[in-house]
Amino acid sequence: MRFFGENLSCVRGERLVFSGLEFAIDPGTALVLTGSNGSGKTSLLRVMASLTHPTAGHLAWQDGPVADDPERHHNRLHYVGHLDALKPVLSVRENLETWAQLHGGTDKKIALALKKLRLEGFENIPGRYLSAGQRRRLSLARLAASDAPLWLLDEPTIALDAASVDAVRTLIAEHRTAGGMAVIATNVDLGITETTTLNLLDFAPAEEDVWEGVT
Amino acid sequence: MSALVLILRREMRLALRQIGDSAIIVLFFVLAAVLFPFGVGPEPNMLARMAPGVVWVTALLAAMLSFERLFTPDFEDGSLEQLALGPAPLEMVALAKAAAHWLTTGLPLMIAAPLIAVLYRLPDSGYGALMTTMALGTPTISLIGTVGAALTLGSRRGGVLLSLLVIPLIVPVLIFGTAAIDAAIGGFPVRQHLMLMGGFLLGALVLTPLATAAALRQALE
Amino acid sequence: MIQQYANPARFNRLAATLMPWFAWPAGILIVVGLYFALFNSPPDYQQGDTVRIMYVHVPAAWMALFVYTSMALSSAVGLIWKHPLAHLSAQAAAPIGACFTFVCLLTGSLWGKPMWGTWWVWDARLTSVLILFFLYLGFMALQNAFDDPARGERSAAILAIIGFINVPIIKFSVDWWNTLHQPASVVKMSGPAIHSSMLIPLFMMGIGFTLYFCALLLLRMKTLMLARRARGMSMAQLHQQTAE
Amino acid sequence: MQMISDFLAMGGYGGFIWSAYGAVAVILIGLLVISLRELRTTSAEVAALEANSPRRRRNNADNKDATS
Repeated sequence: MRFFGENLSCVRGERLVFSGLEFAIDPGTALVLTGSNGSGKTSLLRVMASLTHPTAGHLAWQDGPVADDPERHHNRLHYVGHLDALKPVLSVRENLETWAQLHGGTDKKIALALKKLRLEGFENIPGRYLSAGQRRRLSLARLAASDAPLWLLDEPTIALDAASVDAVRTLIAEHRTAGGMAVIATNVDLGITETTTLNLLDFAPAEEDVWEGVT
Repeated sequence: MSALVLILRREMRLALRQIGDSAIIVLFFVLAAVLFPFGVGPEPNMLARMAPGVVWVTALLAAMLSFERLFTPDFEDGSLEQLALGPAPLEMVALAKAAAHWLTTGLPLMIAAPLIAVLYRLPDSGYGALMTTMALGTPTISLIGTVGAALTLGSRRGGVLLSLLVIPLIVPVLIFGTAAIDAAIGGFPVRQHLMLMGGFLLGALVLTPLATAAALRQALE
Repeated sequence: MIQQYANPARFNRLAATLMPWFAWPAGILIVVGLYFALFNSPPDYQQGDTVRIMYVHVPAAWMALFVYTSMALSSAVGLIWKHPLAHLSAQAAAPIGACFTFVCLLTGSLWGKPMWGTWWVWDARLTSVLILFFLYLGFMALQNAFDDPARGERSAAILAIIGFINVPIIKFSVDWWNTLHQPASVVKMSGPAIHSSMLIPLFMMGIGFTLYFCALLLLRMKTLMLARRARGMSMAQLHQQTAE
Repeated sequence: MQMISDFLAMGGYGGFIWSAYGAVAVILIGLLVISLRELRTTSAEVAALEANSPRRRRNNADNKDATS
């Protein structure tokens, strides 16, 4: 099912970061967001996840606007942001379970997800002992531990070694083969093929001061 | 509904792994209550007169200390984003958080309350009212506290500000909580006070999840 | 959207036009009202001359509630329609409302001492007004507690709406509970219970205070809009520098 | 003279009444003065920023080019 946004604009900290932005993603495709720091990649991902509301424009699936049924939208997506959402006092497995079970992930899928992200054997280690790369991988394991058609990934390969980057690439490829879609904000080439690229700088608004006339 | 159970289980699991956090709150409650006799003198009649008020005020202050950690860790490590993106509406998350807070803080305070009442020589006729008002009042406090915690999430000096916001809203619970115990000791009917406290609890149960969810949404924005 | 963007400048012009229409009548009404209140109104048969405190106490109480209501309303508008001026209006109103509430508490205390023999009693009316005062303070503190001003605005707006529960409680507290505080004698279904020689100066002060509030609100909103503009300009200059 | 002192005494309650009115005057006028001062400083700040703004700077540079 197609997921798209029309005429989106977003204000962060009293500044208009992008405006008039359009995008559309079809099953099996991937959209890569590029643009310099502060161009609004993270903002757009958060808008897509409906964590942030766009100042203008709207988001919709083929069967209806996101705003009509936010819970349905949440059930259709996985969001992996800058923050890992890991608890130091919970073990690797418990950390993953927390989020996977909320989205209907089974024990089998959770075990498989840990294997895919090369976390096998770490299941009972508390979160506080993990390295930055391991934390990142555990966070990405959420993607495989339960099903959702839309993946929203913010710099997914930060702190990952080459082998883990390969694992992520494979994960995304499998997801796309199965008809899933992915939106990836990144400034490094992940080597993912057949993607559409959306450069946020193309939607940078003209400087406009709302309060200009106030003297 | 199962989402509510899952979130509640997560909260309880986290709270039990960090049980020391709850223990410290109860310890503060006891210590603060023990301070009063040093200040006002150990005269038994006066202490008995003060007992309902001291128990309630110190319980409120102790609860106040616990609210700051209610959402802050989840906000800082990104768990709150994931909870917001979960299948359950944020209102339900707010309710689960309040329930977990009550189980890990309100309930221990309630259990410790009669111990303090004993130290203050609360007349025997007051214990029933003390426990009933605590049972009705502490969940209300947990619910109102979640609103304050959500509103001040990510602010500078969150804890002090939180108290400034929450204390005025909790005043009615304090007023009727102590009034009911006083009435019970004096042999007056307590029913009306308890009905009002039950009303506060029901009102808070309906309204605070909405307010907390609204505050959390804009905190994530 | 376009309307939203055009608004601040247009509002600014409107405010400049309206300002004298609020400020001058406010001054005149308050001065004339004071004359009546202090020189030309009868002492109460029970309370003697202390009843003169009523002419500032009661209008201040009205304003405390009125300003809070306006604050909660603009907060709701700001949250629902994201209108840029709504939050500014709430932000500008808060200190004025806090001052009126403080005036109400202070004059009430100065009236209570000779009449009831005490500066303060813990009854429902006084306590709920005190809570209103704390709500104003909490609103202002919350507004300024965040590094991102937009966040403070929205958080404080939610608090303002929650705190609105207190307004009907204050209004009806004298009817619901038997307290030392006398029941409302002006706003009643059966018509006012006080004589017109007292009612006229009371209303003059009330309208004068309302106009004073309106004028001051416009003035403070203008200050806030300018501050917003200043922030925007320094941010733009920062961007300019990083671009160069 | 008697009338004035009677008036000031307010039937024995002068202290309460005059301090109430005094407090009202101090608070309401004080708030007005503070608000006016804030408006002045903010206006000055905006004016300073405006004088400094890129657009203005560019104009100045153009003028300089023209004169030199």
